[in-house]
Amino acid sequence: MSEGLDLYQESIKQMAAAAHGHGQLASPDGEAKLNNPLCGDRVHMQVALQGGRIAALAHQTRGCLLCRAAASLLGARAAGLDAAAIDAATNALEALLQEQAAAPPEWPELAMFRPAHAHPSRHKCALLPFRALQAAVRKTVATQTTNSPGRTGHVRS
Amino acid sequence: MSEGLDLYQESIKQMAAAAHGHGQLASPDGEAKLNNPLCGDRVHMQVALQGGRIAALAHQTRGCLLCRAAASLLGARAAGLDAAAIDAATNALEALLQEQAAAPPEWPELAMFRPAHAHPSRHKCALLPFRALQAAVRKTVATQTTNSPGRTGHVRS
Amino acid sequence: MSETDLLRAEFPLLAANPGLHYLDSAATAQIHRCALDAVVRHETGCRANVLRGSHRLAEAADRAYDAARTSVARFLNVASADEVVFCSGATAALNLVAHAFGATLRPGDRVLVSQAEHHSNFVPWQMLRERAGIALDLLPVTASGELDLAALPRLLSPRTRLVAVTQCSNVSGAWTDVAAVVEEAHKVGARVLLDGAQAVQHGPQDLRALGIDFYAFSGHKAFGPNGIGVLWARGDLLAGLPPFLGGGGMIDEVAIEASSWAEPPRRFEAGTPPIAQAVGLAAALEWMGGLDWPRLREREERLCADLIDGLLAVPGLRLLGPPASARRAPIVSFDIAGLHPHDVCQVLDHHGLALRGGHHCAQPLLAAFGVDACSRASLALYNDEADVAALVEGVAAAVRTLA
Amino acid sequence: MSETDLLRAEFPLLAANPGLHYLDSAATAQIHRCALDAVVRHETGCRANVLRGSHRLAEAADRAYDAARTSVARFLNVASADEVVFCSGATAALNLVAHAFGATLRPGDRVLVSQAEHHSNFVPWQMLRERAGIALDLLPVTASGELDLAALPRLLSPRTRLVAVTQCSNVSGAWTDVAAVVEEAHKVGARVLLDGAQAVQHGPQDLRALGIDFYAFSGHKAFGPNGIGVLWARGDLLAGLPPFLGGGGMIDEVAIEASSWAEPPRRFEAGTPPIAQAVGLAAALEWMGGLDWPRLREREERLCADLIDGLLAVPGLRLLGPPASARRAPIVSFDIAGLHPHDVCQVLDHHGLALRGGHHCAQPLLAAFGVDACSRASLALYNDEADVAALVEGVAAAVRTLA
Ligand SMILES: Cc1ncc(COP(=O)(O)O)c(C=O)c1O
Ligand SMILES: Cc1ncc(COP(=O)(O)O)c(C=O)c1O
Repeated sequence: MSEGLDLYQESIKQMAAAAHGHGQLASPDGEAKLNNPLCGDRVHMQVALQGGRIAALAHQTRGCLLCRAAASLLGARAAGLDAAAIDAATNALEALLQEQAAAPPEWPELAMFRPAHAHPSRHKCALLPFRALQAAVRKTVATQTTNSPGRTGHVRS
Repeated sequence: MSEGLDLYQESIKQMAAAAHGHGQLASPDGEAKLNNPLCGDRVHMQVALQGGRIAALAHQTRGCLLCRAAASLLGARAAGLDAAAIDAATNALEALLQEQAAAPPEWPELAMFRPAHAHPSRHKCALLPFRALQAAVRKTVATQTTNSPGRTGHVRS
Repeated sequence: MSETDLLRAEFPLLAANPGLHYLDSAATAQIHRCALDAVVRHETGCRANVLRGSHRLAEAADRAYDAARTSVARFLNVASADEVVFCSGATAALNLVAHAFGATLRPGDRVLVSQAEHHSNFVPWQMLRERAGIALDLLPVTASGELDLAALPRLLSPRTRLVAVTQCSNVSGAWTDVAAVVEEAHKVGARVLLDGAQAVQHGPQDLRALGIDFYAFSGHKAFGPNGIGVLWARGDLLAGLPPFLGGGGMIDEVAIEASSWAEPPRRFEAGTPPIAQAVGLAAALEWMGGLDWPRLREREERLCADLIDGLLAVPGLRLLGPPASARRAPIVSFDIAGLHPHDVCQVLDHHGLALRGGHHCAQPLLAAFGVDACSRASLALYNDEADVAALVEGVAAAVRTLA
Repeated sequence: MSETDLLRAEFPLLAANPGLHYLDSAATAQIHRCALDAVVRHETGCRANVLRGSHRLAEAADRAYDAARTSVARFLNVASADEVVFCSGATAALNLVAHAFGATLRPGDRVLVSQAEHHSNFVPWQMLRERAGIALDLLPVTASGELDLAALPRLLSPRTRLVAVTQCSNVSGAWTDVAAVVEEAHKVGARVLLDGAQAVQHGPQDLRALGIDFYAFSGHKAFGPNGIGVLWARGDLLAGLPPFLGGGGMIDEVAIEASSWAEPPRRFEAGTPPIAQAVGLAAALEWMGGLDWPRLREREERLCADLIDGLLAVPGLRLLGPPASARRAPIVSFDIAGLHPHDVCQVLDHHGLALRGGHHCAQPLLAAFGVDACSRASLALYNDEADVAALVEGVAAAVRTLA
């Protein structure tokens, strides 16, 4: 067990070990690579969107347990969500880390990151996959909007 | 009087005011310009040498009383001296300023600079004309030695 | 105790030297107790390197360093703490701009500086001229040492990329009409760098209101520690600049073939930054932020006017700077016919008056005044009527001693 | 009390935190009491700007600053205090060389660095390559992270102007065989720059014996203040280099058309230097100079060997550096299969062990080891057997917690 260090609850370790969504998409609509230059953590996030919603997601993540747990959580839960929902989840995680806010009802799993509140240097670890997904989705939406014949649909390239 | 500030004895003030040697030589054998970049003091020293000894000297000095008194003292006393004697006088002044050494018998006037011992930031002021003279003499001797047909005499250029 | 006595008591060096008339704050202001305490507290309580170590001390050091950035941003009233770059001093900050912004200039581009600049805002631009083939233009000063703003329009051109001027001269005490400079400079698309080294000890700044692009100052002139300074630049501008120094902390990723850079402000902070000094500076700025500045400024101005009046009664004394009636900082430089400033300041020191004589790292301005050196008295919030009276009396004594 | 307990009592932060196992001295060593006291004494007793003001405080500050240079020269055993340039840190010192010495290089000239360098001795040379068109050669490392000196001769050429290597790696703890580097480099006429950042906390240096040309280190890794560093260079070399930063104090004369430069060391110290920090550093170095280093070093080496032995018993743990039997500094980096160093160091922190996990600003070296990040324990003179035992136990606990 964690010997009193509740940062490393079983839920975090299991989520990281599960590595949901780990891998690569055959034909992603968009992607983003983010790293934390201060520690070397890296996330490569790929998405396929359908009508503005995440149809598929894959990530390659090198980082600590918090970073990998966060990526895995997204791999498990992000499908079907649109940019606004991802932004909301990211904001919720940030609030939870910074101000010990409660996890929102749509994302009860975020609660596993609450003990990281006490360790500001680790906030970025948990946030990195969320920010990478935000960036990937935002870029994809932007490209699809510019490239699409109309504003109502999009053509896979 | 000096109101307790023995740095500014009458002897210093009079020596500075006398400005012995102030001016320019018509045809100097050599010269040196030195300045103290930290305070802007400047000495332009010119010499004519005869058989390795100072035949004539002139200086243009912009600086404080200590600097001007030192230049004036050289103007009054340096004629007839050779490089070794100027070096000795400079060393004596340095020892007097730094270690409160006594003025040497050949240069009793140096004693007027002894109160500056307590003010290290002013040592360079008094030394500047001496160093300028050293440089001017050394350069002249070097040029005359290289330029002269033999080592025993020299040709005025 | 008077208000000033109470203030002096907060400055350890002044408290320990009741007989001292410290009139050299333009060179270095005395450190406020809170700044020194903050340094000691940091070094004994949470000393660690920053850069996101995860042990407790490292987290505490990170937090303290980030908080210091926030304090600076508040003192300067700027949009974001991420626009605040810590450097070792104003000189380092100015050189950073000359290199990072300078790297974006092309031969034929122009930089305009004034003749009133401190060497630290003059020499870096001369060096950039040699390095990059830019042209350097010179804004002249008036007879009293103020920037000659009437000359500004004809000195600006569409090739002018930067106007780098002092906010307040360290010799004449003249304040620059920043709004006028910004308006003209921005008309031709030039950026404005303001050297705030002499301004910060006279109160918090409102850089957003000034509308400038770059700002530099040093901690030791703002009642803070030595060895720390600040460059502020507008966020969008900073984001587009290449780094200056290379090393730990400023990178995104280092590979053998090439490296990439971190986001500002870290991009411009190579190596272990002056952490304890940043924390100390923040304490000084927070303390300043709580003072009644309209009142303090009014007193500084009154003392300055009294000092100028008293000095002008000395025969042969010439004021190098605007008259007492002008909008000016309490920096009073003067020349006494026939007396060298080193001698004058030496005699003043003998009377317990700490002034500086020399070129004050402003040789171009002194050349404009036609002197090689001058004596300078500079007042800060801890000076009072007794200092002014002692100086006026001291100058008279110096004249007697040296004549 | 043991000898180490007595030593720890001289470090305010350690004295105040008896339960702390501080094993992050390679990032920042704790400050010795005498250094902090010297800073406070200077700031409260003789705070003034240097540059030869003539009032008493200014003279005292000048004297203290000059004396600090002398202390550094003594600690490094170099010919003259005038060869000592104060900077804000090792990174600033290394960048100074990359700019001032770099300005004397021509396209096609070559600089050799090693793959073991800290980013601060790597990125400045990459930046010089971009700026000046020089070629950058890379000395590889062996499997244990030591410089592969066998490769040195073929990597040197008559165009090699500088060999810039670390004296001791901040990751592997490997000491460089400096004599071998100097011999080969000087054969082709190249200068040798030694990055001493990690060496100085392990005792005074004898640069004359090493025969190198440039040396850089930081105060905060030598039990001194933060915000101060030193560049040493041979006097004749320094005299021939152009300045790097421009500003007050580094000039001979500033004129509108062109300026000229002061003699070293001031030529390289633009602006108000970190005076109080230099004084504090001098106090730390003087204190170090009085210690029994053979004994201390012997103890550091024994603790290091014990630590390596203890760690190697942990299943899956890999040492990133030379074995305990090698001549190495007490810097012990390790990787544990399947565990990320951030997590390991987080758990260790929970057990009162301050270690750092990450790339340690040495990504090229970590790439050679085939890892992105690692955990690092670094020992200094105040560490003892209890620290080593706690760490070995802590790592075992971390494995249990994280598995
Ligand atoms: C107007 C001005 N600019 C720049 C500087 C340079 O500041 P520092 O020497 O602290 O880098 C000074 C002070 O010396 C100054 O008065
Ligand atoms: C080997 C080495 N070189 C250079 C540096 C840079 O030192 P600083 O960050 O104090 O400038 C460090 C420490 O961070 C180091 O370990």
